[in-house]
Amino acid sequence: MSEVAGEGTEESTSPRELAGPLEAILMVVGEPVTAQELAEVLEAPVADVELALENLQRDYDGYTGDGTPDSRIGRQRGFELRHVAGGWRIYSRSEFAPVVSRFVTAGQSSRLSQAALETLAVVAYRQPVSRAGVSAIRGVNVDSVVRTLVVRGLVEECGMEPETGSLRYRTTPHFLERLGLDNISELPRIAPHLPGVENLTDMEDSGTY
Amino acid sequence: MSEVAGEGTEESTSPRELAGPLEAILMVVGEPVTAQELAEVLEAPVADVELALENLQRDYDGYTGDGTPDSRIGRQRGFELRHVAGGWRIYSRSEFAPVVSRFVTAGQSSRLSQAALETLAVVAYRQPVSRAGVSAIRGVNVDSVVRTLVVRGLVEECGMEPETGSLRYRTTPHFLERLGLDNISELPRIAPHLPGVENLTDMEDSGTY
Amino acid sequence: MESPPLESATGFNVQLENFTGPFDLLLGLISKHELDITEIALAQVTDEFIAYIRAAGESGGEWALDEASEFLVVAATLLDLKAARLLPSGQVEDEEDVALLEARDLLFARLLQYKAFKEVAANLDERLTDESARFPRDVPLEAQFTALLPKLLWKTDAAALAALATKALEPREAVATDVGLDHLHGSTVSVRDEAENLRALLAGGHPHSFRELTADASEILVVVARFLALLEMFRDAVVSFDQVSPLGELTVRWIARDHDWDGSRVREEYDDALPVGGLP
Repeated sequence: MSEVAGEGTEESTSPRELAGPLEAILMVVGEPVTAQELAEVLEAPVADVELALENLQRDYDGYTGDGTPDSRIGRQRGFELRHVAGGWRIYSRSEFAPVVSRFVTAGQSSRLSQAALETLAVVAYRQPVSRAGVSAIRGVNVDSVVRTLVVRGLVEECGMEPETGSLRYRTTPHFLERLGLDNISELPRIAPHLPGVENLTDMEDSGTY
Repeated sequence: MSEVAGEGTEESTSPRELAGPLEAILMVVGEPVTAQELAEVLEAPVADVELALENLQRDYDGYTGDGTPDSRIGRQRGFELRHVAGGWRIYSRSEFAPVVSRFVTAGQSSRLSQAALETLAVVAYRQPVSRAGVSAIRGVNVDSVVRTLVVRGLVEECGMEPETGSLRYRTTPHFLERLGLDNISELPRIAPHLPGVENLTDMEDSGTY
Repeated sequence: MESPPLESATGFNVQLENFTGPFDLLLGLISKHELDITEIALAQVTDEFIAYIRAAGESGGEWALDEASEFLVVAATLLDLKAARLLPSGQVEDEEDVALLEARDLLFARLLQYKAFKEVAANLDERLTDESARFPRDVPLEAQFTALLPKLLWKTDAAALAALATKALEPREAVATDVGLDHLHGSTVSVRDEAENLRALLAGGHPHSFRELTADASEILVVVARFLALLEMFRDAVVSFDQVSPLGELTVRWIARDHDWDGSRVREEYDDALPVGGLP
């Protein structure tokens, strides 16, 4: 937990006092909300807010908040509090997907094509990267696939390549949320069993071929 | 509690078993949902579902589920389960309205962003249109911008696209009011270029701008 | 080059949409034969790769130049390796062999890199599927809170909105397509220059075989550049092609009615020098 100090006037607040207001705010958020934003609204130190959020998370998972690992005396809730894309948001628990999906018909996006998945993977691991950079790895033109990913909010433009002037792309916070990741560094390492791949970058840079 | 009989094959389900799936559904539905609808999806007798809902309501209010009125040993939650308009929906608890208000209004601008205005223009001329449809036209993801327009009452949901199941949007009467128009057909025509006056009526009738 | 035995009849399905690119196809062929990438049985896989491209072409699919070019780069490399019978155990004898070894290593390296990303893509797919079982709370804001938002300053009139819509709905300018050749760099070869060289060789003279036209090429990528240049020239009806048997000798004949044609006509997308033999 980070030790970002709150403003001088803030007093330490107990997680129990923060739980109610935090739950109330979490009911109206439309995207993951950071502990920092919550702390500002609640006028409480960020560290206290983070502790309270973690306690809520444990609470919904069926544990009591006192920190002992075997104290599962509560009931596991039908929802969970998750830390994704740098923020906190409430989700229905995945085991109830069959019943929940009967009520949430909209917004369930269709599966990505193989071409889109591969392009997304290259952007995720090579960002920021130009379309030409992705093409080079996939061996095909990726213009329309990148456009699809942009429209679906998984990838976005982020400036130009200084040498060529071509647009570069990176993944979005929505991409992290859809994957259930807090941070891009949580992506699994790419093919650690293929040492050749790591060396490729050197080969690329040296241009000796 | 109403005594609407479930189907003959349904067996009685304990409120405790129903709590998880009910919470999962209630956390993500945007509109109040009736006990009847919930009972159908959960394949449980309506009476059992109603009992489970009442228990959840008491649970969130800080009472245990055993029915004794003074057994307030739980914590009152920041959210509450309310029975409104014939259905059930989870809301932020009213006593936390001040802090929720602060959160909702924090950083809100009194102007629409350029992206929001462009999206509004596309919805106005292409309604009813899905978010994906607007995204494809604008070349960027518009999910959060559309959310802003909905919150601002300029745009509203209007059913689903039959092919994709995604929600479609249209402009609201409030939007017309803002523009000082009586009717959406009073919007200036934008295409085809320089159409003859006689085409005007056809275009308005067909709803294609 | 000899005609390939029609080994595609062994049941390999020729359907372009099954593959997302040349590496995907190559990986598919390699795994079909349960081969290790690094010990790839070049002869057999090469024949099937070429047969596949041919069949895809014949089945009426129209390939964009930039789409076909990557397949051609891979095919050219495979063919060269096969022609030289430069299998991994081959003896290195002269500079040409060294160049081929480098080309082979480059192809394998790119193939391994692609394979790694393909695996990651499968992992992303799995995660996306798992996560789609969770639904975020995303409900309309209660009226009591929307009423608290700062009043909108509204300065847009109907005409301004129409102008915005016109701009947004205008057909976009076609985005210049990226030809996926940036991965190749090193000494520079320009398709435009090669087109000009070919014009000097061919214009008004005898037909030449493709083999003759590329005899002095120092690297595979020069061959590819000349091939791309020829495709451009063919498109402009400057040259004609004649090939008696599949994969047989390709004869190039100058037929230009446009006497002003020169290398500068080659499309702008080749403006950047075609880089030779590198990786991204």
